[in-house]
Formats: sequence, C-alpha cells, structure tokens
Amino acid sequence: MNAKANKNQVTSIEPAYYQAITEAIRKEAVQILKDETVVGVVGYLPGRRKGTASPALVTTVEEAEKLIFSPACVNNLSVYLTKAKKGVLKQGKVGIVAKGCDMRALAGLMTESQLQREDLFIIGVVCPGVYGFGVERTGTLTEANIARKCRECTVHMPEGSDVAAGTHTELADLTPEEAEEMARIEAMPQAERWAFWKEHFSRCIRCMACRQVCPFCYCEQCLCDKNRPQAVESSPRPAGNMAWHLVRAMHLAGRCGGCAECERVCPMDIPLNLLNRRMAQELKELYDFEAGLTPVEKGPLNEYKENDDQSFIK
Amino acid sequence: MSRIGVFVCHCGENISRTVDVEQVAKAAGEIPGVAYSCDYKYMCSDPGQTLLKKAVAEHKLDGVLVAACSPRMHEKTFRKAAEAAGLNPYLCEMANIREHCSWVHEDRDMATAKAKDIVKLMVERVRKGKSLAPITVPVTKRALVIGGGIAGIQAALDVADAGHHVIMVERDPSIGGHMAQLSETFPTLDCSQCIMTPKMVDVANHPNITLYTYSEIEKVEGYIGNFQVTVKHKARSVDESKCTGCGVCMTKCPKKKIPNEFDQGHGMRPAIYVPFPQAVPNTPVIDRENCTMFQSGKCGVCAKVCGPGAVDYEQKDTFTVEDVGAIVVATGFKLYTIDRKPEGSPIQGYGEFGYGTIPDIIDGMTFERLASASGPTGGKILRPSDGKEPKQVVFIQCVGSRAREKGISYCSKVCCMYTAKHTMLYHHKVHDGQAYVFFMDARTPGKGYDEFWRRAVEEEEAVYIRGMVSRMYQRGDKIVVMGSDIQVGTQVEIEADLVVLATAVQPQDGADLLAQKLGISYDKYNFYSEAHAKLKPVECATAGIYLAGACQGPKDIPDTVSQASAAAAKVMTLFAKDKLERDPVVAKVNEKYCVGCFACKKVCAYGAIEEKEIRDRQGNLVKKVAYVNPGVCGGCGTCQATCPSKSIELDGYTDEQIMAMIEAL
Amino acid sequence: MKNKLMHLSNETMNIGFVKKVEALSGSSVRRCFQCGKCSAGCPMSTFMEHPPNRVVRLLQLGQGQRILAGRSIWYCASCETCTTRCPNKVDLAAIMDALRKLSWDADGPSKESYVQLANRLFIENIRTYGRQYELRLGAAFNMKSGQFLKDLMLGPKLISKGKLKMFHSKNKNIAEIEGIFKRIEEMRKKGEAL
Amino acid sequence: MHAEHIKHDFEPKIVAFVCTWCTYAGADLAGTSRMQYPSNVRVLKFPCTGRIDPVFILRAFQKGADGVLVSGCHPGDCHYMAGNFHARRRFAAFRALLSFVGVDLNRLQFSWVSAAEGGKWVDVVTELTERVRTMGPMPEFKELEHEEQWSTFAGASVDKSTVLNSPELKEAYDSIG
Amino acid sequence: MTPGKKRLSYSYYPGCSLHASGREYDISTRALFKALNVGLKEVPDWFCCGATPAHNVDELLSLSLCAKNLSLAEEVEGDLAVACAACFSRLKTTQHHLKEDDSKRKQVEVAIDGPAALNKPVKHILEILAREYGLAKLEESVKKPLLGLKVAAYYGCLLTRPPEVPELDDCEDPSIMEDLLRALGAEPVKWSHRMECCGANFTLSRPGVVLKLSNAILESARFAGADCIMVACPLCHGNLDIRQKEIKDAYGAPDSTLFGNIFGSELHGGSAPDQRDLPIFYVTQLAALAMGVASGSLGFESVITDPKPLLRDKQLL
Repeated sequence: MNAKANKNQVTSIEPAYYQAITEAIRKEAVQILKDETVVGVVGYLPGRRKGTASPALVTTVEEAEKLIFSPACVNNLSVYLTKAKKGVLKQGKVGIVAKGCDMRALAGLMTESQLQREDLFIIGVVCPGVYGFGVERTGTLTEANIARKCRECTVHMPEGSDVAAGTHTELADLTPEEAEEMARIEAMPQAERWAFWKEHFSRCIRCMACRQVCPFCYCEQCLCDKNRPQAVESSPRPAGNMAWHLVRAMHLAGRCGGCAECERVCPMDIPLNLLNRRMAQELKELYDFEAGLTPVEKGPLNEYKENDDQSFIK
Repeated sequence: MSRIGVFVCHCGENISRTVDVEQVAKAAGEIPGVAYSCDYKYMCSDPGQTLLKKAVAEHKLDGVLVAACSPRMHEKTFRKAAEAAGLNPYLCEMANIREHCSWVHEDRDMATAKAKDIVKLMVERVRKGKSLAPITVPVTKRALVIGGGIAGIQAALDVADAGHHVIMVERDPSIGGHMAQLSETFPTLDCSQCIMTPKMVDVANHPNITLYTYSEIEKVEGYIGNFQVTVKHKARSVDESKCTGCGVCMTKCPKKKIPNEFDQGHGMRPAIYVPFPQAVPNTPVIDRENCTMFQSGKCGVCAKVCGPGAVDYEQKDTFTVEDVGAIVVATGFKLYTIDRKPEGSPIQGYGEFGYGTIPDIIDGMTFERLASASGPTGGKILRPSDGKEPKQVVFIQCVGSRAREKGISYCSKVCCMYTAKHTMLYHHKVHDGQAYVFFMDARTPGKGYDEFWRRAVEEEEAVYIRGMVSRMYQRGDKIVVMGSDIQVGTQVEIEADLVVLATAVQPQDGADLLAQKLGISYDKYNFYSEAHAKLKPVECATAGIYLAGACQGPKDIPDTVSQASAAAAKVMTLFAKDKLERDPVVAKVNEKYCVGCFACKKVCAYGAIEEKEIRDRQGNLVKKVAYVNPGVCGGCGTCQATCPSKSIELDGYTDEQIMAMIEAL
Repeated sequence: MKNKLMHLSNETMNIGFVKKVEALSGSSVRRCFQCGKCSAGCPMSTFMEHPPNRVVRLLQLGQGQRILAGRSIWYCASCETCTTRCPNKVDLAAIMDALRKLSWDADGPSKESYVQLANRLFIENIRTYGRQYELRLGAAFNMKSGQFLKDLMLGPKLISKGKLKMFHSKNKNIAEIEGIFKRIEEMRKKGEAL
Repeated sequence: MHAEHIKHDFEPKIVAFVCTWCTYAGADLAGTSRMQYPSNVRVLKFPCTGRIDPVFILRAFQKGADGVLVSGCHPGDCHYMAGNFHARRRFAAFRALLSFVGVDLNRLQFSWVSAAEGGKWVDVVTELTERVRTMGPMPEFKELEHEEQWSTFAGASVDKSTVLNSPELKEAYDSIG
Repeated sequence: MTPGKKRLSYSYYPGCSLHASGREYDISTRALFKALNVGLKEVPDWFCCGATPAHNVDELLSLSLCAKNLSLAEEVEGDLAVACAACFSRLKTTQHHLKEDDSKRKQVEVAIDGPAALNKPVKHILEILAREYGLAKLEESVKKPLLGLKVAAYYGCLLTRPPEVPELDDCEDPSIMEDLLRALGAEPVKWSHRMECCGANFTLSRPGVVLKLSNAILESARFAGADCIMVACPLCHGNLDIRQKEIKDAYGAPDSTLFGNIFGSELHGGSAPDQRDLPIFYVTQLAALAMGVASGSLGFESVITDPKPLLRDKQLL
C-alpha cells in the first residue's frame, strides 16, 4: 500500500500525463538498447486505429523511439515473456514496460521460476489506470472510462522496477465496482449464487482466450486438455464449463495478480476476475497473503503454518 | 487390464453373515473386463491362496482383486500369492468388504449393495493399475556421527564394532562432551570420567573410526545411502600428525589466566591448551582470540619449545568431503543461563535472581566441576566468591524449565535426579553442611531413581521444600533466598552461602543451522524432531538420518546411550544390504510436460525433488524440470495434487486410477 | 483455624464462579501448577490465612466461597509481584481484583471489614467530590470504623505541614462523574457488563 | 449396538476420500469394534490427504455424490509430516470457491479422524449422511451433466425430446452418437 | 522532534495526592520543569484516577475513571506527564487493557459517553527526565551536583510492574532512577529492597501492615549505607516519611527484626541497631536542588522527616 500523503488525487488524467510517461519510456528503452543492456524491449506501439495500442517487442533504437504509453495500453505484457516471445529471453536480457498489475505477474512468475529477475530490465510505469472495455477513448482517463480493475488498484507504484516513469496520480472517488459486485453475490442466497454463475458459465464457448492471455497459464499441457484421465470435459457443455472455470480459479488461487486480462478478452463477457478476486480475498483473510510486487519463496497454497485456521474441519 | 479375477471371501461367516458373497461374486463377474470371479470361505487360507494362484494361471488373469478384509490385514499375503502366480504384486488389490462393510452394517441388502459397489470401484483401480518394480538405491556403508559426547561415542562404537567405517565430527578440541565434565553419575554415583574416558580412548583407537575434532559440518548433500558431507576442519594451529602430546607448549605458554570453558570458567588454562587432561585427542589447540602471537605477533614461545615442530601459526581451515550412507546426529545440549537476554529474544532471563550477577549463584554444571576431583577446587566444595566452604546450600529446581513466562515450557527431565545427586555429594563432602532444595515436583521415573531421591531425603538429610523461590539478593556475604513452602503454607527465608540452580536443558547453539544443512526438522525450541513420537523415536523424517541423545530432547545418560545404540542399530539395518529396496509408491515426473514451476518442490516435506536441467544435443539448456529422487520420496502425493498440469504422478495412486474409481461411483 | 473437610462433587464445586473470575480477570486459573512462587514473593503473604497460591488452588477446586469467607483477598496490596514472576503467566493480581469485585457484589461475608470500609469511603469520596480529600477520608474512616483515636497525633501535624487540607471544593464538572457511575450501574442492570 | 432399520425414501450417495494411515485405519477400527453406521458411504483410499485434488471432489459431485467427506490425520500426526497441513490450506480455499459459486457447503465435510478414533469415524459419517439425507439429492452438478449449452436447451421449460423432435435434428443427433 | 529546536512541553496530570499529602512533589515538579524550561500545563478539571481502591473492587469503574481523565487530557497539547506512580500505573493499565480487550473498551466508552483516548502518550516524569530531556542534557544543566549524597533509589511496585504495562524499565532490575542520580552527581547505593512493597494504601485501613513492610525497606536502605531514599510516588513517600517515627517506635527495639537479629550485632560491633533518620526525597526535589532551584521552593518544610540537617551536612543547602 502506498503512503497516502504522497499521492495526488485528480478528477481526470490528461494526455500530457501519459505523454510524459511515453517520453520517459522511450528515453530509457533507447538507452538500454543502445548500451546493449538488453536485446529487446517489450512495450506498446501505437495501434493501427487511432487511440489504440498494441504490444510489441522492439529490438532497435528506431523502434524504441516509437514506444508509447496511454490509457489504451491495457495488455499485461508479462505474458509475452513466458508465451508469445518466450524465445527472446534465450538471447539475453530483455526490457519490459510494466504497470503495477504486470509487475505482480512478473513477481509471481519469478516466484514460480519462470523468470529470473536478472534477465529483466523493468521499466516501471506509475499507472493511474487504463481504459475499460467498450468505453469512449478520448485520450483522457476519467471516472467514466477507467477499467473496473483499476478502480480498486493498490499497485499504482511499480516498486521493485529498475526505473519508474511517472508521478503518483490517481483518480479521486472511484466507486469500487468489483468489490460491490462481489458483496452483492456473497449476499445472495446460495441457490441464486449458483444460478448466477450457472448462467454465466453456460455461455462459455471454451475458446480458451482466458487461458491464452493469462500470464500464469503457462503449462505446456493444460490439465483440462488431458484425456487420460479426463478430469474436465473439454466440449463446451455446462458441466465441463463449470468444472473448467472452477479448476482455473483453484489453479490461480494464490498466484493471480489481478490483471483481469481474462475478463477483458472473454468474448462472452463472463466476469472471470470476480472468481480470482474472491480467492485472493480468502487467502488474504486466512493467511494474510497478497500477491505483491516482489517474488516470494512460496505462495500461500505451497506453504502452511501449524496453526492455520481449521474451524471448518471436524 | 482386460482379464481381471475377483475373489470374494466369506471370512468364515464374518462377511457372509451380512453380505451375500455369491451375489457379489456374480455381479463382479458381469463387470466388463472381469474374466473370472468366485467366492470362497477363507481366501487367506492355504487352499484359498492356492485357488487364487490356480485361477491366475488357468484364466490367464492379468489383475487380481480380493474382496475380503482390510488391506492393512492381508494385502501383503495376497500380493505375495499373486507374485508366486507370476503376476506383478502391485496388480493385486483388496476390496475391504469386512471392516468397511459387513462388520458395520446389519441390513443384508444394503450391505450387499455396498459390497458390490466397493468391488466395482476396486476393479477399476486394478484395471488402471501398473506393474511396479521395487526401487533400489545403492548404499555407501560408511556412517557419519555428528557430535562426540556420550551419544555420539556410543553410536560410533556400535557401528564401528559391527564392521562399518565411521566418521566422527566434533566441534570442540576434544570428544567427551558434557559427560566428561560430570563428577559422579546417578543413580549409582560412579565416577563419570572413570566410565567415560575408556570409551573416548576406544574411539580414538578404533580402526574403523576416523575422528575429526575441532571440526564442523559445512554442507550436506545427497540422500539415504548416498550422502556427501563437507567437513570443515578448523585451524588448530597444531599439526596433529606431528604433535606427540608432551604438553611442554602448555606449561611454557606465558598466557595462563584464561577461564577454562571445561570448568565452566572457574579454572584457568593457557592460550594453547587441551580442554582437560584426559582429552582425546591429546593434541593442543591454540585459542587465537587469546593468544599473544595471534593478537600482537610477538611471542611464539610454543613454537620454540615444541620439539617435533608441530605448532603452525599459518594453519588454515581445511575442508574434506566424505561419502556416507547414514548420519547419526548427536549434538547434545547446552544449559540455560539466567542472564538478561537480548531484546526480542523469546527466552527471558531471571531478573529476580539478579540476572547472573551474584557470584555465588551457580548452575548445576558448575557444581559438578566443584565436586569433581579433577575440577578447579580438586573436588572440594568451595564457593566461587571467596573460596569458603558453604555451610548452607540452596538448590533450586526448574530454573528456566517449566516456565512458559521465560519462554521454555518443557520439563528438562534430568534436574530432579541430578539435584538429588548434588545434595548427596555435598553431604558427603561437607558433613556439617545443610542442603535445601526448592522443588515443584520430584520427577523420578526410572530404574532405581525414586529410591535414589528418597535416599537423598531420608539418609543424606537434604531438606526438600515444595515451593519456588521468588527472589534472591546478596546481603553481606549471604544470599537471601525468599521462597515458600506451599505444604505448610508459609514463606520461607534462607540465608544461603551458595545457591545452585538446576537450569533448563536447551539445544546447542546453532542446532537450527545444522538442521537446515541436514534438511531435518526441529521444534520451536530447536530440538530435532523424530519421525514418529512413539514408533520412530530414533529416525528423522529425512531418511537415512538418525537422532541420538539430548539434541532430540532432554535425556539422562542411560536414555542417551540406549537411543545411541538404537540409532546405531538403525544404521546397521540400513547397511545390512548392499542395495536399499523400498516400496515403489513414489512420484515420477513427466519431463515432457513439466514446466519447472517447482510448486512440487515447495510442498515436498522430504526434500525429494530436485531441479534437473534438460539440454539439447548441443548442450544448450532447453528447460529446467523437477526430478524426484526415488530414494528420498516418501510417497504422500502432495506434489501431484499441487502440480497444475499434473506432470508429476504418484505411482500406485495415479489420477487415472482415482478418476476411474470416481467414474464408477 | 478450623480445618473443614472438603467434600468434592459436581455440586460442591462451583465452577460457574471460577468461570466468572476468569472472565473478569482475563486470566486462566487452571494454568497454575502450584509452584508457590507467588506466595514466596508476596509482601502480604504473612497477613493472609490463604497464601496466594492457595487462593488459586481453592479456585481450581471450585471453592470460591472459602476464599470469600476469608480475609486474604483484602490483604492483597496489588503490587503485581505475583503476576510479574509467575512462570505460567497467571495474572494473579487481576484474579484478586476479580475476587474482590465478586465479594463486593455479593456483599460477602468477609472477615476483613476495615479494608472494605476504606475502599468504600474512597469510592464514595470520588463520587461526591470528584477528587480524593485525605483528611475527610481519614476522618470518615475513623468515625465509621470506631477507631476515633487512630493516627490522632498524625493529623494535626500533617495539617500544619500543609499535607492535609482543611477545606476543599468539588470539581466543577462533578456531574460527569455521577454520569459515569450511573451509566455503569445501568449497564450492569441490563446485564451488559459484569 | 443395533442401528434401527428404517427404510428411507432417499439414500444419499456419500463419497469419502480418506488417508490410509489415520482415517482408513480409524474406519477399520470401527469395523473391528463392530460399530454401526449408515451404509451410504463409499471409501476411496489415498496415501495422504495431501494427495487429494479438489478436482476429485468436483468429479464426485458430477458423478452423483450427494455428499463428500475428506478425512485425514490430525495436524501433527501426518505420516508424511505435512501432507495434511497442505491439504488444510488447499481445501480452505476450495471451500470458499465452492461457496462463492453457490454450492451448499453442508454437503462437503472435512474431518481429522485418527487410527484410534473409530467412534469419531462413525459419528462423522453418520452425521454427514443424515444431514445430506434431510437436504435431499444434490441437483446442481447432476443437472449440469444433462444440460446442453444453448440457452434454448438450458431453459427449464424446454424438454430435450421436444427440441429433438424434428427428424433432421434427430438424425444429426443420432449420427453424433 | 529534535531536542533543542522545539521546546519540550507536556500536559500534566498531578492526581489527588499531589494536591494534598504529596504537595511537595507537585511543587518541586513544577519548579524543576520551570528550571529546565520544559512546559507543563495542568489538565483542567481532572478527576481522581480511582487509584487502588477502585480497581480493587470495580475494574470497570477504575478503567472508566482513567479513560475519562485521558479524554480530558486530550484537550491539552503534549504528551501526558504524570508524577504519581499510582496514577501513572492506572492510566497506563487502562490504555493497555482497553487496547487489548475490545468488549471492555466498548463498555468503558458507554460509561464515559465518548471515545477512550487510548493513544495519548502517558509518560512518567522519570522517563521524561531521563529519556526525553535526556541524561546528557540533564547532566549539563546541573548547577549544584549532589556530591557525596548516598541515595537509595526506591522504585516500589507500580513503576515497573507488570512489565507489559508501564514499559518504563526492566521489571526486575531497573536502572532509570540510578542513572538519573548519577547524572545529578549523587551516588546511588546498591540495595536489596528497592522494588519491595511499602504497604501502599493500607496506611488508612491497616497501618500495621505498612509499619512492617516499610520498616524492612528503611532497614535495608540503612544497611546499604544510604543517607536518604528517593521515591517517585506520593504513597511510598507518605508511608516511609510520615510513618517513619511510628515505625521506629514499633520496631526500634534491638533484635526485633530479621536484620537486627543477624547483622545488627555483628556489623555494628554489638552496639544498638542503626536507627538513623532517613529523609525521603521525591525525585523532582533532588533534581531541582541539583539544578540550583532555591530550596525554599521545593516543599522541604512539608516533610516530616526533616531533610535539612542532611542537606546542610552535605553542603547542599
């Protein structure tokens, strides 16, 4: 958690703020490419359509000078290091632009031996938030177009990065929509909760975009693709859908950094991040664990204390 | 498995009374893949087993299920029978329709239905079963004993006498440990050194024992049967191979007034010294902290007077690596002190007793040295402050022990007995003196122990006062002891000349660090944890490492020696075979799919999982994967439940088997 | 002192009383293993018929009434020596407070009336004046206890030294004190506080 | 001890996942002591509760279990030192997840039953069986098994047979097999 | 706060005794703080803390009275300075208990009809002098060192016990008073009874108790060769000072005490036991004297066991 005293609360975040970060990222990226600290930098380039951004691996100074940061930079870039651009790490140290939620994922991946800190040069971004989906992209971030996950972000400051770009600024008075939604679901009678999730999961088409985009779904063979034995039915039918999402939530428990990419990419608008947040909340309450910005030795479900809560056990 | 045989046992009437075994057998026969089924009165009897063997041969069975009692009862029996019939024993399973069915239900229909279900589930388990071969691990028949006290000595001698080589590593310059410091021992009052020193000499002379004193364990790698231990030999500044033990260096050393640790700081020794005259080896060591040569570079007397030229100021720490198959940990204990403890320490000192600043309040071990013929007073009881003979001595038990407020809740086990012994020794040496003992309980279980304590009270005239001491302070040359006698219900004040505290037994300093090197577990006090409190009191949970003596918990000499011999017996059992054979229920890694997140490694209580590098033909690192050392794996399967991609699998309990059983529900 | 037979049964052991003591004091009674260190260090032990360790022992046996009937609890000086040195972290000083409270509530048959009287007067003084006026306290105590001559020689000396004020006034905000007393009484009446 | 022989309308399916060292042995002890308990429970033996994957519980519910019991050694008694400690955390998390998606946790019981606690095994099994019996069959996962994805199918009012009544659909469906 | 830059300043809770039997403690405290240029502002309209009698029979009342006083103290700026060891102990105990026990805190907040000020720092003047003002600075400020004065520093019960409450010093072997004495130039003696109970409030109900316990303390101080005793509690002062004559009357005869028995004859060459008058000083009296405050404004005239002969003897007057 950041010290309240140092942060700046505003009602809108203007393009100039992002521009300043963009400049800082470019400067740093150019520098580390020039002095060959890194073989490439994973960051964002402007998208083809105006107001968009797309992840990219830049390897030359010329490209690095085109890197940007804007509210459209929604993607969690950590996934590029373990999946899409996995090979690049073999060639040497890699720079990566990281928002708070990306940092969490990087820390988690380091905890799980998927990345080594010394292989990375992390350009941290003091991120005030990014766009939600289906919102108006004016270049200015406001209460109206900020993403749901960013409303309750606790990791604006990318502590643990090699350099940090930006000054701590947050939108003021954001309603915690996710927390409210979680509370609403928790307050439902049990049958209604079941109906709520059943409806959502029944829409799932098992496109696996959630898995694809998740930095933690890096298994070479997913349990849910296995057929001897088949633990989770693989066709998009309600039984398998339910099992898939429960297994995924369980596998992410204690690891998920809350980037909510799964929810963003879901074509069927299933509120997947709620499941992950619920698990995070439980692990915080039970074991005081929070996915942080630095790697830990063991995640909460890989360790134990002799006096852990067992009130549910007879 | 497509040709499974199901054998349903009546167990006399034990099963057939409530379960319709014929129906169960019939239903089993209808399960696809079951090639043969029958029922029989006593499957475990000779004819029953013959029936099974015959059926395997006749029906070419490739899997066997015996529906009978609990597998905890007869699994071994039937697996052996199956093996005799040419089947892999792990393809034979049991369905428990007795303890879990016929004995606990009375409704015949429901019990029969349940029995059928159980058989159905277990048939699936057999169907998905795999042949498993016992795991063999080579065994290096050399043992390491850490610690050269009575525990280590006993264990080392036992193993060495059995014909195996032993490496003994002792931190101090001499072996002997605490027992060498004691004056006499309960309950027989025989002289400790008289029984101890011959054993020390035996160690030194034993052809099968390599003794490393003034040495410590640096690193431990490997696993049961195959440990590689790096030993650090601290620079002694005296070449052991040259030194004849003549002792001239010690007599000529100009720096002689260094408090001797062996005498609890009450005697003096030179800077080059052996801790005590009977030390083994009798090779001196230079205490560099106190040596003028090391501190100012000016002296060198010992080197000049040493005939063989053994003194070597340039000596450096050296390291050796020892291959051993088993390790006995016998690091012993230290005594609690009442001093003020550093801030934040979980253990507290005794301010009410003056935090150790009153010179005539001593601990039990100091009293041992005072009473010992080889001690600083030549065996006379004289108090430290002024060398006078104390006429009133107060002994206080449970100092530190059983005091959760001071951070130690346990009973130190030996204090009741040694305090009784102290009162006797005192009475023997100071006839007109009076001993008082403040105690809460006299805990004297043990052969001849209670009689010993009663002797102290009845014949040796020790006054036992049931109650504790709240405060002590110096007044003049007396120590005012403010206690209570809870039986009379009054306060008691004694002006003592000497106070002896029975301080708590604590694990040695650094016990936790050694445990971390060894990969064994320890409790919150740093005592080492045995694998099972009742049935495996000598073994560590880490295979191949055994415990002896007070490092596992407070112990007296007989218990220590017993445990040491038990540890030695465990080592010999291990060494009895060339190869270690163990149950093949261990985890295996699917290297193709393992992505090296090492969650399995993090949850493995055995430290059985290592990181393995997969390289391509050019030698480039492709990835790191988990590797299970089958010699170390305990077979709990926690790794498999933890692995997200199920790339690690426990043989005998594979997902395939379990899922098949669930599918058959 | 009579040594009355202790008949132990579920009926004669008043465990409810012990639970109350534990609730009020916030300290376990059962944890005591009777080492007697409390009694050894207690400055008042010689004045008590049940030394501190025995008070705890009687509680362990559910014999609260025996404690209340005696004067031990009223001779505790609240010096906290027992609590400080107890090897088992039994907060005996708090247990003593709890026992006195329960005795006070029950208007118990304690033998020790002087200490109780002094406490009562002290608290009444607070309620009336807000602060303590020692002359009034001393005088009232002597009156009520019938020891008219107690410390007779001390009084005038102290007054002349300025240590006892002859006159005093009430606190201006005395109503607030009354409020505290009243609200505590109310809470107790409603069972919201012990 | 004679259990009453009452024929119930509903016999719940109870699945018990137990560790071999403590609870399985405890259940054995209940047997050798001839204690009586409802016959609804089907025991699956594991080396340790640490081996039990939440997926198994999920699968058991899908396969028709009305109640699931997971039982192992008391803390500190684990034959494998720490398997039950890991299981404790894993299942604490899993319970929270199930509850969040609307599963009634009364159907999922966890217990520590040692090899000496035959009586406790009987109590735990009896209590769970009777509790689930009064709750009735567990519909949630079973329904999912029989439902199809498309909302017309998911709608409760639409019967599968009526949807498949067009010959083309029926033919297509049958050919999938 | 860096000392020297900003003037130390405290709110002040004197307590009932300091307005009556312990008035010289109050007077000397104010004089000392003035001499040290440390601010001291009395909490207006404070109440009695309830002292021992209240918690003796009614913990809730005791906690409520203290909580009320703490909230009154909130009105005045600065940490709360307390001189009386009993008031200090009660106020600290209240904060400790209410922080630990939520249900009690709620009850107390009902009783005082407002929030309990649990975070107002409560400081005994000993810690203010030794730690906040600082021993080094104190030593510098000494104008008239108390050379040759052998002082038995008496802590009593409430300054250090139970250890988790006052957090003033080691509960069995404190040194704050001795450190302070050394800073003032005096010589603290090593003695055995510095933490024994004086009999406290039994002075009213059972003075016999006080005579016995206080006698042991005086005897021990004399045995250690002390010229006087330093206290930080008006109740201890009262018992040791006001009743000193009575104690001598009751226990003065030879061989009537343990110490008389064993040491009296031996150490004093068979002469009568040591019966010296021991003046009892408040810590602030000695400190103020060392700071050069005029002795007339330290309330020495209010003391029963006259300290002036001793002070004259040591050339401190």
